[in-house]
Amino acid sequence: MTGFLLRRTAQAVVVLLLVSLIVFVLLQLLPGGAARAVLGPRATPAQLAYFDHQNGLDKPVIQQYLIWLWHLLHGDLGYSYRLNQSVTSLIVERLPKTIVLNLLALVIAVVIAIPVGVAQAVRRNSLCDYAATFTGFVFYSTPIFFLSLMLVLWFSLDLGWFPAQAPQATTVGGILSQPAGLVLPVGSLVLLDLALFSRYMRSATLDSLVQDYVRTAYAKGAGRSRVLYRHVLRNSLIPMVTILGLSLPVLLAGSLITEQVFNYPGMGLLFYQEAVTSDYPVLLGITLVVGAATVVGNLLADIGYALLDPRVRY
Amino acid sequence: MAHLLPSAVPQPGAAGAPLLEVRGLRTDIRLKRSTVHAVDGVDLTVRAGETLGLVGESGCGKTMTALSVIRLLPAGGEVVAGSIRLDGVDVLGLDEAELRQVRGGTVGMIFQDPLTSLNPSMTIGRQISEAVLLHRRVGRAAARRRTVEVLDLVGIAHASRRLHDYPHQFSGGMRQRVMIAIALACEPKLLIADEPTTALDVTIQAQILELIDRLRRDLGMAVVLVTHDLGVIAGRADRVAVMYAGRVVEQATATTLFDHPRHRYTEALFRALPERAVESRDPLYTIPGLPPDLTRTAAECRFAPRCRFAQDDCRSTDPPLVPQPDDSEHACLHPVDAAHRLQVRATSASVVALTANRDVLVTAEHLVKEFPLRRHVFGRTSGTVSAVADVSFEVRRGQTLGLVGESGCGKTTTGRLLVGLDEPTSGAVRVDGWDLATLPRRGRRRVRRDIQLMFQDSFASLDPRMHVGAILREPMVIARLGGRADQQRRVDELLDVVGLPREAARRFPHEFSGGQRQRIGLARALALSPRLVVADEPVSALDVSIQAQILNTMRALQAELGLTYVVISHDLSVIRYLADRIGVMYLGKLVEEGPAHQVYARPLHPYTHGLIATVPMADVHRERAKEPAPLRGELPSAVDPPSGCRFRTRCPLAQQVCAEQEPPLAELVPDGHRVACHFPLGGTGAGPG
Amino acid sequence: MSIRPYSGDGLVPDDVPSEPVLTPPEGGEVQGEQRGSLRRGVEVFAQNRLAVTGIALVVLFLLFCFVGPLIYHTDQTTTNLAVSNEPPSAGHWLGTDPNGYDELGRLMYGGQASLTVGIAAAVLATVFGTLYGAVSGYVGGALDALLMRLVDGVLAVPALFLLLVLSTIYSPGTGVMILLIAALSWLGAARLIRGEALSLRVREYVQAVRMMGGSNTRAIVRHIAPNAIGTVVVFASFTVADSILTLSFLGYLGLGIQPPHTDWGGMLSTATNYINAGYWWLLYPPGIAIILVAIAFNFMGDALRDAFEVRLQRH
Amino acid sequence: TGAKANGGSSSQPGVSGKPVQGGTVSWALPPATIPNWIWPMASLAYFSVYNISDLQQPMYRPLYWFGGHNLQPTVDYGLSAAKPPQYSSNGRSVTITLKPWKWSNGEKVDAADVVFWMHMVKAEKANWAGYTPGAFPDNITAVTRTGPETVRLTLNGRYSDNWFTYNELSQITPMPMAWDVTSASGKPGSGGCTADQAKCAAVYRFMTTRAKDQKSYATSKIWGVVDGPWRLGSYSSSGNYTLVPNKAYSGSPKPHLAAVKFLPFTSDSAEFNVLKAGKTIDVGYIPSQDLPPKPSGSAVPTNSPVGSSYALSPVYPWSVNYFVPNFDNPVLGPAFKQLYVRQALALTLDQPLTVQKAEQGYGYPDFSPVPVRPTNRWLSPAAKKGTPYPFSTSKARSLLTGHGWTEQGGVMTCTSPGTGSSQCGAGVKKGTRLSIKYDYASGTQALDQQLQQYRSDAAKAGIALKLHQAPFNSVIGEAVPCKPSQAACRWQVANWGGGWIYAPDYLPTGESLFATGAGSNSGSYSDPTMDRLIKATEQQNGTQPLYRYEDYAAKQLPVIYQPNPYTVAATSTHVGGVVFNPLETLTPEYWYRTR
Ligand SMILES: Nc1ncnc2c1ncn2[C@@H]1O[C@H](COP(=O)(O)OP(=O)(O)OP(=O)(O)O)[C@@H](O)[C@H]1O
Ligand SMILES: Nc1ncnc2c1ncn2[C@@H]1O[C@H](COP(=O)(O)OP(=O)(O)OP(=O)(O)O)[C@@H](O)[C@H]1O
Ligand SMILES: [Mg+2]
Ligand SMILES: [Mg+2]
Repeated sequence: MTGFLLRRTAQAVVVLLLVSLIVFVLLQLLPGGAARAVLGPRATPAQLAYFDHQNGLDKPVIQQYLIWLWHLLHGDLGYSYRLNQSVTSLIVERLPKTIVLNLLALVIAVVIAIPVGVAQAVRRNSLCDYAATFTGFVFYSTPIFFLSLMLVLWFSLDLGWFPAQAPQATTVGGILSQPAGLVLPVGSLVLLDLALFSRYMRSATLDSLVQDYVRTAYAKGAGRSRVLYRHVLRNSLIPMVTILGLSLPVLLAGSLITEQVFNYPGMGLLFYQEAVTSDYPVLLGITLVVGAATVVGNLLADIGYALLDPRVRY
Repeated sequence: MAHLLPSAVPQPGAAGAPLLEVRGLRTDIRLKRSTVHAVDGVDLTVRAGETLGLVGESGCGKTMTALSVIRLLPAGGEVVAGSIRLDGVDVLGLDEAELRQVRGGTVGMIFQDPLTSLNPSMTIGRQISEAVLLHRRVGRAAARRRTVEVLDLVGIAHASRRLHDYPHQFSGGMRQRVMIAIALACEPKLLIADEPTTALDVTIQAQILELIDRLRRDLGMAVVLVTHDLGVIAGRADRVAVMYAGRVVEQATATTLFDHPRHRYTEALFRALPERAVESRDPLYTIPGLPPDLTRTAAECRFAPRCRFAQDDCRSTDPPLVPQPDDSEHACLHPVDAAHRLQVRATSASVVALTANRDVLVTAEHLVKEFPLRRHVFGRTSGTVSAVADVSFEVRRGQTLGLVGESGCGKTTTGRLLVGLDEPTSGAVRVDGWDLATLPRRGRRRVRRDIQLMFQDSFASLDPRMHVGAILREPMVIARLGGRADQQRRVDELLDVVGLPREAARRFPHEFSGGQRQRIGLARALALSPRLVVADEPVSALDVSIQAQILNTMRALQAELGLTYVVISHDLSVIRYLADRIGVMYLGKLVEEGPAHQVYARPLHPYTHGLIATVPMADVHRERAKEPAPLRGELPSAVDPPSGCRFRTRCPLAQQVCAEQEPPLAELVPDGHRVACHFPLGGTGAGPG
Repeated sequence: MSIRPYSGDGLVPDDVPSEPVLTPPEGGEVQGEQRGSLRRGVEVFAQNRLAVTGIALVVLFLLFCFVGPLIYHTDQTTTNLAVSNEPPSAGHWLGTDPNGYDELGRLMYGGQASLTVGIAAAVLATVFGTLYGAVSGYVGGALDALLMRLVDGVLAVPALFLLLVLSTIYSPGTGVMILLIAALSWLGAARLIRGEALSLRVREYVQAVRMMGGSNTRAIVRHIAPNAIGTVVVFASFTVADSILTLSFLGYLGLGIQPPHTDWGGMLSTATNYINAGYWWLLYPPGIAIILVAIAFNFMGDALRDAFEVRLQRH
Repeated sequence: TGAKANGGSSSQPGVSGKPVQGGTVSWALPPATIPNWIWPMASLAYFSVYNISDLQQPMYRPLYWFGGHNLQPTVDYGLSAAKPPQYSSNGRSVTITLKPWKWSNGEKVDAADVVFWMHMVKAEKANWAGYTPGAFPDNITAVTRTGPETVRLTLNGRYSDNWFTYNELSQITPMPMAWDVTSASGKPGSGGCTADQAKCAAVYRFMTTRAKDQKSYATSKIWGVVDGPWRLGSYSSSGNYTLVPNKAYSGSPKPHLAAVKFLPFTSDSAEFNVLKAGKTIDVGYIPSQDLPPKPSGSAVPTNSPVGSSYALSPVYPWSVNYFVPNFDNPVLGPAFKQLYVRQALALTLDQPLTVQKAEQGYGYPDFSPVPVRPTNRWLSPAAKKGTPYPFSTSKARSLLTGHGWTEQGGVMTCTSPGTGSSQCGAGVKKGTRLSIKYDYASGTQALDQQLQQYRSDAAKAGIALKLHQAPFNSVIGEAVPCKPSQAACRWQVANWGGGWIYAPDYLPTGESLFATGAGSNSGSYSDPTMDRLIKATEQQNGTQPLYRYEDYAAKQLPVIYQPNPYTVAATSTHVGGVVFNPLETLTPEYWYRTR
């Protein structure tokens, strides 16, 4: 296991370096450059040059990259050009918000998707199954911005059931203490995930249901629900682990549209806004975090696999 | 363990009230468009303490019959008629809760594949105690105690320590023991074992069958032993029911059945067994035609279309199972009698003389193959699997070398090395004296053509997206042999040779039966007119009747084309039927090699001896007379094989020297019979002989 | 970054065929009326009601977008603000949009872009990803490790960022959009096909080719590729749906197809500006069109998977 | 003064109920703007209207307050920390006298505070956003403390009073001695910057670290020293912050409210949704796309989309809107240098239609560098009359055809190059096609519509506009002065949709916009007459020089003017005293709640 972890970590570092390099190169391709974007239309060429010099942007790209790496090695993710905060503090501030929203959505989606998927599998090809499949695909096929806006329009502005914006508290506790405000943003994310998760769950359950050990369990005299919960479920959860692992980067990267529509500045929005303003340090920082999350997510999925499936050992 | 035994042990065969009585059972499986009449009027009686063998070829409804008894049919399956009385209770009238008490309570069930039949993500202990908790009002601790007890009972050493292990940590044989433990946990009155050993090696199979037998005796259970293997039944069953197409066609005590089969189908089955034709080396009897389509009902004898003795009445009446005076029953209008014994038609293929002085075609010289144990893409190797360790032999033109051994002993690997699919770690394969490895590319290609492989799993070796014509043409296309028309002609020829209609060329592999696919595989191997065909388990996936077709074809082709074979199989009777010489492999080593009849009749290696003694024969008397499984334990790991003689860990004769020195493969007397043993049997008189 | 994490894979769990698999009867002669694999697949596909609905929808939309303009003539190039945002009327069946274009005509016109981009991007991504994955999986070893690390790396770069940068650099027309979306989607195909190739590579029929002395090219072209086709087609189908959604997402961010051209996403994004103004004719037609087409392709993909699986499960 | 003119009373339309003391008013910040720099001395990166108006100025009074409690973009001496400046008769020096105010720590607001500022910006001019090479503060040769409350600035030449007050003195904010330190525990003035400009670097470094520590904004002793009516009550870097009254404020009026709460928003539609819900926001704005068409005769909708609990008022920005042709573009630069081409571009832009349809009436045409709304004293009589180039595609067309262009394949192509009066003009090569790559900022529906219409209309005159939308920052990113040979000069037209905001150099003069080589002269426009007229606005008193410059720039089209939209603000009917000055300065000390 330790060896496995070490190896994976080494791989992760390689991938992350690759990611940061890709982002670095892409940033160079952006027209205009950071200085203009940060300093605005007022900036004079002299000011632009001064900005570039101050931030080392006048150095060769490779050198800039190495400098960035060097700082990174010292735990310094850099300082936002635009937001007057260190990248670390920005991430520390935005990350919890994003995680609250997405984790909540993820958990709810999973909690709903598992029984739905199992039920669909058990009643395969029934009307319920078709209905659930159909509904799932409808939500899966709806552009999220459309869905979110419709939710706001119907449930907030027309019906007035829920607030139009997510809770504005700055602490996690504060956010959670306003559950009404979370309904719509979390709901829109849940609807989207639900289709995917329940579909996976359905097929995983279908796979498990036809396994021989299910027959064995029945032959022992176990009832239907016992077989489902004790034998089928656990084995069906294994594929879910992969998809949850894959969801980790989303958990950290945030969901731009949801954040924008529901006035909830998290990682997604931060990334988007800084991307359009060429705030390189923030972009690199977030990419790194998300990249790391991608790698860690894969790793966690593997570990989860090992936990759920005793046959898998690393 | 003794305190477990129920106080009153009923005697087997006692003419008490039947424990299980199945009458006129009909089970249908409804599909979208049709209905499979999987069980179509089955009558069975099992008495307490008795073993009923249920035999029949694949798809004849054995499993469905067994599952009907505990009403655990697959989706769409339903018992539509008949009655099942179990211990005086009408099973068909039970509600769901009562049924649950029957399942695992009154009836214990063992399934074929011990790997997939256990929940991979639950510990052994919990899987067994689950059964206990479901049927007994006991606490967890008591359930645990009981779990340990049954594990002990089925012979798992250190049971209490292994409760927390998962199935994958157990070997195949141990897993099957666990399955048995689950079935036995609540002391059922009836144990149904559906192909309990099919997935296992012969040595393990013998151990498991013995265990079931012992438990039956000790616990006074009744056992229904479902199998397609007549040999398995021969030694274990008190009574045997033969099924064909959803019906029981014959039922009798084992002795009666094996000595005097009455139903024409039973007779045909026996005649198709290779072991019955070993001495004569006659072609095997093959049953023409196909088993009937179970979605149709017919008012005729189901076997009639394939029966050589069918008369007009067979085609118009559906014969019922008629009780005979000798306590047997059969459903045949024209049963076997002395006058109309089945005669195997003589074929043109004359028996090839055993000539030892033919020239050598292929030589394997000190073949070694080691596989690195890989952990991960970037992982380092942590040890090697010694799959083949210094194996040497030669194959002479027109002869057949048979390789036998337990699963994982390196048979397949040897075969792959021969045909050049894998590169040997060291050693060489010589064809006509040419070392394949040192030959220049073009020459190698030319020589390679002479050796073809017939894969074990015919389906996996045929591209599902190519039609058979393309599959057969491909070797010629690659070798750039002839034009399209020539190739087409050759394809027709090949199909003729293996006995398939020419129009088969336009069909896809999945549209053929297993036997037919195996023939396609054979045809492809023959496409380039090779001199040597390596056949890896050519018939292991096939039913007896189809197996016979393939074996016959192979033999006939050998005679016709002068082919040389290396036949790989774990089934000694197949090897014995086909081979001129037999090589016995054990854990990567060739431990014995010699003329087939000699090896079989006078094995020199204790392992060979054990293997032969273990292989079940479709012969009640020999099976009954057999000593209990002489080969104990399981094959050790090939990653870390035992020092010296690799067999010593399981050898009854092993001594100090066996651990220290590796015995060379040598002839004791110059008769072409070689053995690698410090204490060979017979020759030295030390063996059990 | 709400671009979906599994871009391309769609809802691709391995499903169990809906009909129990029958073991073919053993022995005897070649069976009479056996159905060919293709026909069987087609049949399974056709039995799936959702799939048929999907195909019907796709055909309908193709007709609507590409044939519709021949019947319903509108000017989609000259803006006329003077007649902007008019509700449906006899002259404009679906009213006019903020630029004074006829909304129904715009829907056809935008649909052309959406469908073209969706389908072309999916095809491109699938073809490239398949080749990449097949080579990686078949060749294996160090090359495989290298190629896959590269895929990992690109996958770990937030998709939004890639889109943002690329669409800023390249003026987004239909062609650029196709390339852009394909540039994101091929990764999924590469991974999927690589897995497939890895498992196909050790299949016995591929080994049989090697044994016969067949070349690698032959193994890939004649055996691996045709056998991976199921995965490929299923992937492509889901990717069409995903691409159309991605395109709409880009439109929403203003990075989509440039005016005066448009796509449904762009139209929808424009319409969301008027969500409070009650201009329903701007909002619902493109919204529903996107959803329907995406659903249609998802249904098709789902059914195709079943169709291919059944056949492959038959061993 | 302005404060009196619009005095906070319930006479304000739409306010209901009786004024009460205390209470909180919440103010919606525009989308994606989060004040994040507290120190009035800021580099360009943190130099935004939001930082200045919404965070710094309520706490740290600038020397002169521009945009008072009224609707005029003019200086309000009543709210300023100093009395009106005294210019010497030769215009070469100016004397500033501070009011007898005190900082909240008891320190006097005096001459030293101004000197401190002057030293700081001189020492750190590279890090100061307001720095223009050759101009402020380079043009101040000496800063002399002539008394405890008076400072004299000696100038390097003669300057116009207006210009110097509006564009230079406007940038000065007195800083307390408590900031002239190099450590948190340092004694006020111990940094030494006030006494010795050479010591300013260290003070700058220290103060920068403090300004970068957003977490301490609300608690820091340093930032707690204020002379304005407000101080920071709480602050979070996400943009939620409150201002609370400075009890020790020396000026007047004194705050009525207990707090002003600022709310950040991710998008204007998010803000609108909240506004519409009606509870959270007291003062917000209605996004243009959510406004119903403007009724004639009123600047705001009569049917409020946010209901009757809000009163609506227009907010005119102190800005002009235009897009920029790149005079140095190697392909089209020579054509853009031809006035008739620019005229054709202006003639084909239908400003009234754009205002009416794209902006739904909430906007007004622009045609000179001086904002037309609110009506102000800088607008020339000629400009008041309207545009010199009213929409006419046919006129544009004949301008082009009259100058040697012929339409080929729908696009005007120069077929008659040369400098003659009926020829294309200097530098325009034969075969040059008026096919223009037109980059504009994405995300604004109205701009999008305007340009769609413009494209269609321009096409009628044979001008092909190839529209390309990109994020705002990409557009401004490329719109930089450049040399024709540079790759950076490939852009042809840039339209970031915002034109120019005259703040905090409040006088609408052109020295940084249209003067040859000026920093913000994005299109590299260059014209000697223009340069001369601009110089005059800097040096000569009175409005006439400005009028002359303005009229010339209106005709010359150094940029192509386009309609300027205005915002509609919504104020709760339970909040009074709110005024939306075009300079967007905040005077919440006038605000009060009613019950
Ligand atoms: N789930 C199912 N759905 C439809 N038909 C089935 C199903 N299971 C079995 N059958 C059919 O029922 C018949 C009897 O099957 P059964 O499994 O009892 O045969 P078997 O004798 O046990 O064969 P084997 O030796 O291969 O296990 C066969 O024709 C088979 O194809
Ligand atoms: N590609 C491989 N990589 C690693 N180990 C292998 C590989 N192929 C075979 N082995 C190992 O080599 C040993 C011999 O395998 P082989 O397949 O030759 O046995 P076998 O006698 O054919 O068994 P079976 O009867 O089960 O087919 C086994 O321990 C097996 O696990
Ligand atoms: Mg069976
Ligand atoms: Mg093998």
